[in-house]
Amino acid sequence: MISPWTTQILPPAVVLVSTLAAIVIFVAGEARQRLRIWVNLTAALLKLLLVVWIGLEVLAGTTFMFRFELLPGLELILHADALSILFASLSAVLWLVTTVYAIAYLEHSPNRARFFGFFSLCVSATMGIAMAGNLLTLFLFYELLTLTTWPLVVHNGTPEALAAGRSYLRYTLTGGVVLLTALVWLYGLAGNAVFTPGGFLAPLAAAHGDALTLIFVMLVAGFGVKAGLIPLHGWLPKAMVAPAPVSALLHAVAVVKAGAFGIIRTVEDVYGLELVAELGMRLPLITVASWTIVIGSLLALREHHLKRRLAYSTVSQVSYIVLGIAVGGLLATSGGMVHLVHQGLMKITLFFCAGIFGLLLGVKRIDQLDGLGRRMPWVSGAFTVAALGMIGLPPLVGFISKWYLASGALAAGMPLVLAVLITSALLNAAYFLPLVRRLWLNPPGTLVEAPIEIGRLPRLALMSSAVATAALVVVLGVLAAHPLSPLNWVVKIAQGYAP
Amino acid sequence: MSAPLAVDVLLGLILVGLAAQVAIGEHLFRAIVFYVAFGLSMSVIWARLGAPDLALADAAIGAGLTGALMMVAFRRLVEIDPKQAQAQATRSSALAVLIGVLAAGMVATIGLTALTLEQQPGRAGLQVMETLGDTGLGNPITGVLLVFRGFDTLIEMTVLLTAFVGSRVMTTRSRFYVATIAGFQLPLVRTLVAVILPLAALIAMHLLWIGSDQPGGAFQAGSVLAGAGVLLLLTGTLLPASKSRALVRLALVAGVASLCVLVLAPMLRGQVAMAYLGRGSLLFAEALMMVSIATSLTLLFAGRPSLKVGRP
Amino acid sequence: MTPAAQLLIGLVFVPLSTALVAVLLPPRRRRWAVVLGGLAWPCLLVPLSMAVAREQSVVMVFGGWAPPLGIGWRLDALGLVVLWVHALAGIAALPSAWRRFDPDLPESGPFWSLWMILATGVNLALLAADLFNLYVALELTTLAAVALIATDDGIAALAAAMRYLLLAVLGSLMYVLGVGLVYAQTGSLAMHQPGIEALNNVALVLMLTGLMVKAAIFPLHVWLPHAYSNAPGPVAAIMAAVVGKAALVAFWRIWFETAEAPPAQLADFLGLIGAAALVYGAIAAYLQPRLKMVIAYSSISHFGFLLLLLPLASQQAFQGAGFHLLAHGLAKAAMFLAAANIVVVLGSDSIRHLPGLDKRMPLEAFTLALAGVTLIGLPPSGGFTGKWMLLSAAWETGGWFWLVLIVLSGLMSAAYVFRILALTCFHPARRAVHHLHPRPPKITSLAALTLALLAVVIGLYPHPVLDLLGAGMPGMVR
Amino acid sequence: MSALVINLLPVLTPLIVAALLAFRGRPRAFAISAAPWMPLLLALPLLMGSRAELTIVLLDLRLGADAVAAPLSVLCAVAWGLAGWFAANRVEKDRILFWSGWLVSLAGISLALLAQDIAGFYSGYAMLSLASWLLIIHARTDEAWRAGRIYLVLALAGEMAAFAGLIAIVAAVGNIALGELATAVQLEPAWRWLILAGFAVKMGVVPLHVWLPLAHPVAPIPASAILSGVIVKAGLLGWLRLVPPGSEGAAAIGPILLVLGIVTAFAGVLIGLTQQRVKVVLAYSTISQMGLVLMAYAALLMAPDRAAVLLPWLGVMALHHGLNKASLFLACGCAPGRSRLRGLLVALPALAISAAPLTTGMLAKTGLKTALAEAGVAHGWTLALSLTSTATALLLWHFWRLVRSDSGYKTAHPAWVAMVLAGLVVPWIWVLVHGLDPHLLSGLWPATWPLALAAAIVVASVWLKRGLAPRWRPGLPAGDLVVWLEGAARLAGKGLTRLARAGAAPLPNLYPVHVRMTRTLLWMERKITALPVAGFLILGLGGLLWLVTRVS
Amino acid sequence: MTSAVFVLVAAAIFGLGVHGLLVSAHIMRKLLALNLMLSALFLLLIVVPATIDGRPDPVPQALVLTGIVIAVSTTAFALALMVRLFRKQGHASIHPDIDPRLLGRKAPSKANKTAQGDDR
Repeated sequence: MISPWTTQILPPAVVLVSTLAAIVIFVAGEARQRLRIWVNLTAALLKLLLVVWIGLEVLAGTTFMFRFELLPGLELILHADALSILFASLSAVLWLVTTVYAIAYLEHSPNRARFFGFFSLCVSATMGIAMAGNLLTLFLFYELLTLTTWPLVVHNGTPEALAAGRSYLRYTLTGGVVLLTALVWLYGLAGNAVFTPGGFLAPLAAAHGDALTLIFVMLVAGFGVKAGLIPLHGWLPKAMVAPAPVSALLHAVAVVKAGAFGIIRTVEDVYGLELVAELGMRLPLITVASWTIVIGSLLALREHHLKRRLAYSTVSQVSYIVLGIAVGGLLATSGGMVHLVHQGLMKITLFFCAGIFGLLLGVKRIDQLDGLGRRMPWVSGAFTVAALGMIGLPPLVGFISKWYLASGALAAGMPLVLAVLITSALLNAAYFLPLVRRLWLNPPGTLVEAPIEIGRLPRLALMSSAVATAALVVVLGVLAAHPLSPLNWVVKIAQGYAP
Repeated sequence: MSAPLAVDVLLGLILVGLAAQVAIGEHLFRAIVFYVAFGLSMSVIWARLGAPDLALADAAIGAGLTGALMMVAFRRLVEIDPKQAQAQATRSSALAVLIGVLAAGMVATIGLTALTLEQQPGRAGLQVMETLGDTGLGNPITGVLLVFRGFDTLIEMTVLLTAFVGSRVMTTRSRFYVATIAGFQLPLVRTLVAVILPLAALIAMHLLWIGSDQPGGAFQAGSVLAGAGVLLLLTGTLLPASKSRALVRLALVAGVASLCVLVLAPMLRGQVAMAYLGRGSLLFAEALMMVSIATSLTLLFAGRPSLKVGRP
Repeated sequence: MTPAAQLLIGLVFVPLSTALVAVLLPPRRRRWAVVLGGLAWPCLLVPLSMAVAREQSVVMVFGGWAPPLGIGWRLDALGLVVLWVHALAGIAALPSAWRRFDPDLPESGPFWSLWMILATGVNLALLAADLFNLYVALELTTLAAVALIATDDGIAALAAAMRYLLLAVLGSLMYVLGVGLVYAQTGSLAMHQPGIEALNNVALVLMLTGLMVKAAIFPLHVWLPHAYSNAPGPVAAIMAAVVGKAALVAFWRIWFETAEAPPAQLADFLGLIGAAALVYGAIAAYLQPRLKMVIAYSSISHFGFLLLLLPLASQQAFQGAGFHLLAHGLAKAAMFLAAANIVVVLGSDSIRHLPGLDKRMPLEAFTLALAGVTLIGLPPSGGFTGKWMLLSAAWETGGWFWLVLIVLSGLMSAAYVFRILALTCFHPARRAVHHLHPRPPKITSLAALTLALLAVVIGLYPHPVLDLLGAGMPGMVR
Repeated sequence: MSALVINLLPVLTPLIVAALLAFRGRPRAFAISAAPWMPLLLALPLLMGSRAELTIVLLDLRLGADAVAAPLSVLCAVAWGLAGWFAANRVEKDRILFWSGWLVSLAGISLALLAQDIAGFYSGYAMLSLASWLLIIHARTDEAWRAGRIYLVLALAGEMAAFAGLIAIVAAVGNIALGELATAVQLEPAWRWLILAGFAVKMGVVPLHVWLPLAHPVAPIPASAILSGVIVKAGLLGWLRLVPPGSEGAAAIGPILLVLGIVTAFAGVLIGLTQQRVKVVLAYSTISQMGLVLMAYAALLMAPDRAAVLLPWLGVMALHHGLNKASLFLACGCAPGRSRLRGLLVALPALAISAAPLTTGMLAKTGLKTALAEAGVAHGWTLALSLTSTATALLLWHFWRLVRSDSGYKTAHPAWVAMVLAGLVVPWIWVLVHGLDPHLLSGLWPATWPLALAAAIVVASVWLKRGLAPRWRPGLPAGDLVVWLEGAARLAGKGLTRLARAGAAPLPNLYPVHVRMTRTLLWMERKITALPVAGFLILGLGGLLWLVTRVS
Repeated sequence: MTSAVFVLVAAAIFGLGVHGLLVSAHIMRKLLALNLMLSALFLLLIVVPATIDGRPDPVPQALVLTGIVIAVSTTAFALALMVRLFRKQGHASIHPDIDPRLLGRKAPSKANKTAQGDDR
């Protein structure tokens, strides 16, 4: 068994690990590359171990709770329930992989200390979001995330990067402001309340129905900015100018998922789906999500820049999560939540590959992909797997989430949602299959730039991280029914919400 | 209308006229001269109102010293750039006039409404009159300045010191300009000075001594001495020196220091800060204050950190 | 006379006597004396804080002459907070000042004594419980401040100093007029006058206007930007930290203590002025071509923000505003100190020269970033705590307009803060090399950084301060 | 355990071999040499007949061979195997592409055949559809790309339709074993129609047949052989699995399918007659044959209680058509016109397909007729059936004439011969094994006269010196409907892109800062910094505040 | 009655002061105007409160005395400042519209500072 003191100290520890790493990296400075690498890797591993430990404990039924009074009647709470473990483990794993990838990716590029410092900070902010025990804490780390990801977005310092950073800030900070307003209002109404499955606002519904509705809208809008709900998605495609590891992390775990996670918390732990439905907010939420899914895919269809197309696909894919939550019920909820993990894996693979193409072959546009399958079969293979997964092809992970979402939608008696899912699947096919075809079946085109030669080790690291995540995409799909699979974990969570 | 009122109105008109000359008179130099005149008539009005202390102060400081400072400043401007001698007033504009009138109206309404306010029975003034007896002082103003609200006076002295130190920031860099005026070198003038100086010293001592009972006090005395100092500078008997002397610095801080002592000494004796220690202490403090007022004003006039004796 | 009260005396007399000593000493020795004095008086704050925490305020009366006859002092939580800002900013400014004003420079002779005089004036202004005493204190502060600004001998600085002086005199003139009316009405100069109900509005308005000039509240802010941005670095830091704030605190005191029941519509109107200041300052800051100008205008914006306390007028709001005062003071001082170093190295603070700074002066860049976070009020930082308290106050009083405004303020600050950061760290021209002057000693940068860190860290554990401020102000305990 | 291995082998081995293709050198060589024989693995579960459950795989996967899948498994094992043999020698171009497509689709169909739960079946089916796309576009000519595109669109759409249907089932009862399906769930007819339509795409039921005539000509010969022989049957499998006979309400849709079937049967032939390319003609013949299978399935739906008898007959039809059609396709690669023997080898399966007496075709027809009889359908249908064989005969005559002049490979391939023989034998074996009554004698005459009729028509046409089709040719393009479909699709695409452009408009800039604004503000700042203005402001503000105190 | 007269006088002087302050560009003139306004203020401070047995209230008198000294100190300082400014910029008025861009540069090095010390 585990001592109460430990249960208090572990959640903050998980958050702080990468913060410490960041500090060390900042202090060590640009020159100390070896040190930086070691710090990065050890911190990532350590975090992973901690998360796994907590996860097992939570499985065993231990409750982790760390309270710290920030202001009178205003607590910073870090706790660990199944949902937070889900998100935390996802980001821990992907952080490890991405770190390996990034170390190799950024070899010989300037300002690495800055990059990795903020990188680690960004991860600890994500961890904070995962572990947040109440809305305030969530908001707190949410804003921190904005702050720490901005330097990563503008890292290249090109005018486009700066412009992207500006629009990123505009969107996210405005979102943050909306959140803050809603938060103050909510605290005024409900006081300092901890996340509780099924929500804690039901008693207030009678008295402050309209207020709660408005707050809900504001909260969803606030989180929706990062989750890229259309029409709040504008920053996402622009943010593509960031280095590939950043885009990968942004899209797979950190920013976008933070938004989605925030919406999950709002719907499930603050309001509770019943209340949301009672307030008449369920249908609008579903509508927005569906709309985002479809429009996002259409926008992706029309992009010819590889990473931007991926970005739009993120816009559409992340809304699966929101959709699942909004539809509710055991199946849909677990479908949505499991997509949190699955989309992460697939999307990070895609961005890894895109990054490798861009870095080694200078491939940025889709029409430059021709015949790369011969040039680098492993990366292209990984890309293909992830792309097929995105389409929802069995037995890959995408299929699993889609399966649950769809059946959930029908179980909830919403055939239209099913229609949306199917449409998006077709659209996904429409914008991913051509890429696959170009990779493998088209005759190799001439490269725009001479391929860059990097060391054997870095190349290996790049490839292996891409392949590893792709492998996860397959394995987690094939072994979806395994008791330790994300799916089962999520189903356990969903039972807590939608018995 | 009754005679005294007529006098008041007349005085008022004169004052306003002078003020007008100062504010919108053509020539800058003339404006300064008129300002001196304004100060003097101001002190007349103080006297008319029954505030002799203010009358003295305004005559010595407001009119005399301010005027002198302005003149020397003007002179420096002219020395830098002769065109300044004909510095004209910028033309007035209708808007400015309007604003001025509005401001005047505002102040008038404020003042007149204030006159109608009913007075509080327990006001500070009355209490001063009552408690003045305990201090054994005759002059309520000195009482307020040095006993009841002595701390204000301390800060006020500090302000004076600050003005000097602050102006040093500027003057350390600027070249040394002789403040003497050729005309004042005539032997007649020098004998005159030889007469005036001891007289001024005597007046100062007298003002200082009686200050605690009758109109007068450190400020008036100090400004009289300062006036004498200015005269000496003008005649070249004293010359500004750029080498700062410890003695001068001591004289500068003496006033503030003495008041500090006045504040802190009682605490050593376990009393409240600034508890009243008797006339002797006041006299001592006032003497030092006079010294530093005189020194700093003179030095401000000289625009130098120190003074030295000029050739006879 | 309680020992705490004797410490109050120390708060004013330690810096004052230091100044006198500084005048007496030959120029070479002065800065030593000032270092001693500048480190000495903050020590008094520790016992005083305990005292204030024990009984809401420490009071003393000079010579046992109780008001209205004599002068009284009163140290309350608000004053204490600003005093802390003053102390910390002063200490942090020491290294930078030590470097900037070494005895070979002509202006450094007066500087050291002027600095201590400024400290005296500020402390006194924070202690004074007497309207006229406050006036004298503010005059002292202004005069010293103007002289300090003039220590930078550039045309801009001199002109700014001159403008500041004239406007300040005009302001204090109106203030004194108000004070005279107060005396005429109540026959007392005490700031808190029990038994006297509603103050004559004319007097109130006059005093407030006068103080608004000194607190640089839009549209009476015009002296501030040039004054701060052209003053020598350490001077700007100290002034930005406390000079404006002292006037603002006086403003609040007169509003809440002297005028017991100020007209409500006036409160709203002043709130609107604050709003205007907030917006105008932020936009102006965003448009400025010089770093120090940006920081100065951000001060104007934040003063407007603090003015929102008037319409909100609740104990919670007071806590928020007080806390924001603290955080903002620290952040501003930090930014100006950092900017000072930047000017030393680049020879300019024009933002055109900022790109690439993060490489050459990482500490300064980091300081700017941290302080910026507080200015924006991003959690967790002092700025956020203050903002939160004000927000919840606005919510409780149902002041939706104010609530939205407060929230937006963060956004607007973000605009200029991130503009600077983007230029500093990420601009394409980063690798451009312009000739550099030798770097000032690291301790100056570290001092600035410490302040910025402090501004953020207090957000993590604000309880002591908030408890101090819990008492609120007489005007609010309704 | 062993059951597990047995059932997994047919699915995993092809995939592993396909993975080996990725490594250059020896592994690849090994993979290519091993690939053709993979289908034989399907025999294992068929013979062992064991079932296995993998609770951790997919959404707990259940595997096993059953009566429904048996005939198709046999067909797959034989036809696919022989075609693989053929391909091993005949496919030189892009072998990695070809074999990976080949193996993955094999794995897919194996999984589809063996899976006993919905998710598993769907996974296999999806793998199959996508992988067979690789076989179609193998040539990578523009024509191939077009065919591939159309196939892909239809296949995906079909899959999604099917997915929607089976998700409806899952939503109701979860991922249950397929066996229990018939009884487990009451389904809205809409969902059932979605399922049927979805799989109908594979079957090539009119009007979803359009991909077949485009795909077959471009695919390599062995590929089209299995496409037309085996893969189309996967659709049938889907029907049998997800809309099993006896599921309530299914009987009602029987007649509709019946009509659809007969229409398909004739439409296939008629359009086929207008075609001039061998493999296109064969494709249309497949379509029409699938029409017959569809009718059989319809009958099965209408007489669920007789499933025990009718399923094997359905198996006979599948085997017969699959093998014979495969051999006809292989024939296209063996220059059948070059010798009598070869001519015979072509004629045999052709006759079989047109249901000549004593051929497996006759068996199939018998089976179908029994089925219809069991379903209690009016007698007129049998006549229609006979006419279909006439039509088919004519179509194949058309094919015969075309294929004679076809010059492909000069040498015949043993796999072809084997396939022909298999076509002749295997169905009979099947009948004997299942102890079905072939109605030999009673079936003779009905089998003969349609052919005689066809012969007469042919003779007449020859006598009149006219080709069967050539003169009156409406000149339908291969893949008739698809042309208009493509047009529509193009329009839709335009619309979508326009919509996308509309949706892409970003949010308006939140903090517009223009040069003019800068200038204005700096100007204003300068103005109020001017001391007079400032002084005025101070006084004015004071007055304003005072006024404010007055109002109330 | 008397006090009323002097209130009016003070008002007039104040108005004149304001006018002078607004219109005149020359700093010294502004200073003069300010001093006028101060005198008007002092007059008000003495006149407005009620007299005590015929003589003005001593407290305001003391305040005014303090005020006078502060005024003269401020003026003296302002004059010094003005002279310096005049020497640097060649005219005795405050330019509000100096483009901040031009003020960006400083002369940080010590040598530069002392050299800049005297007028150029």
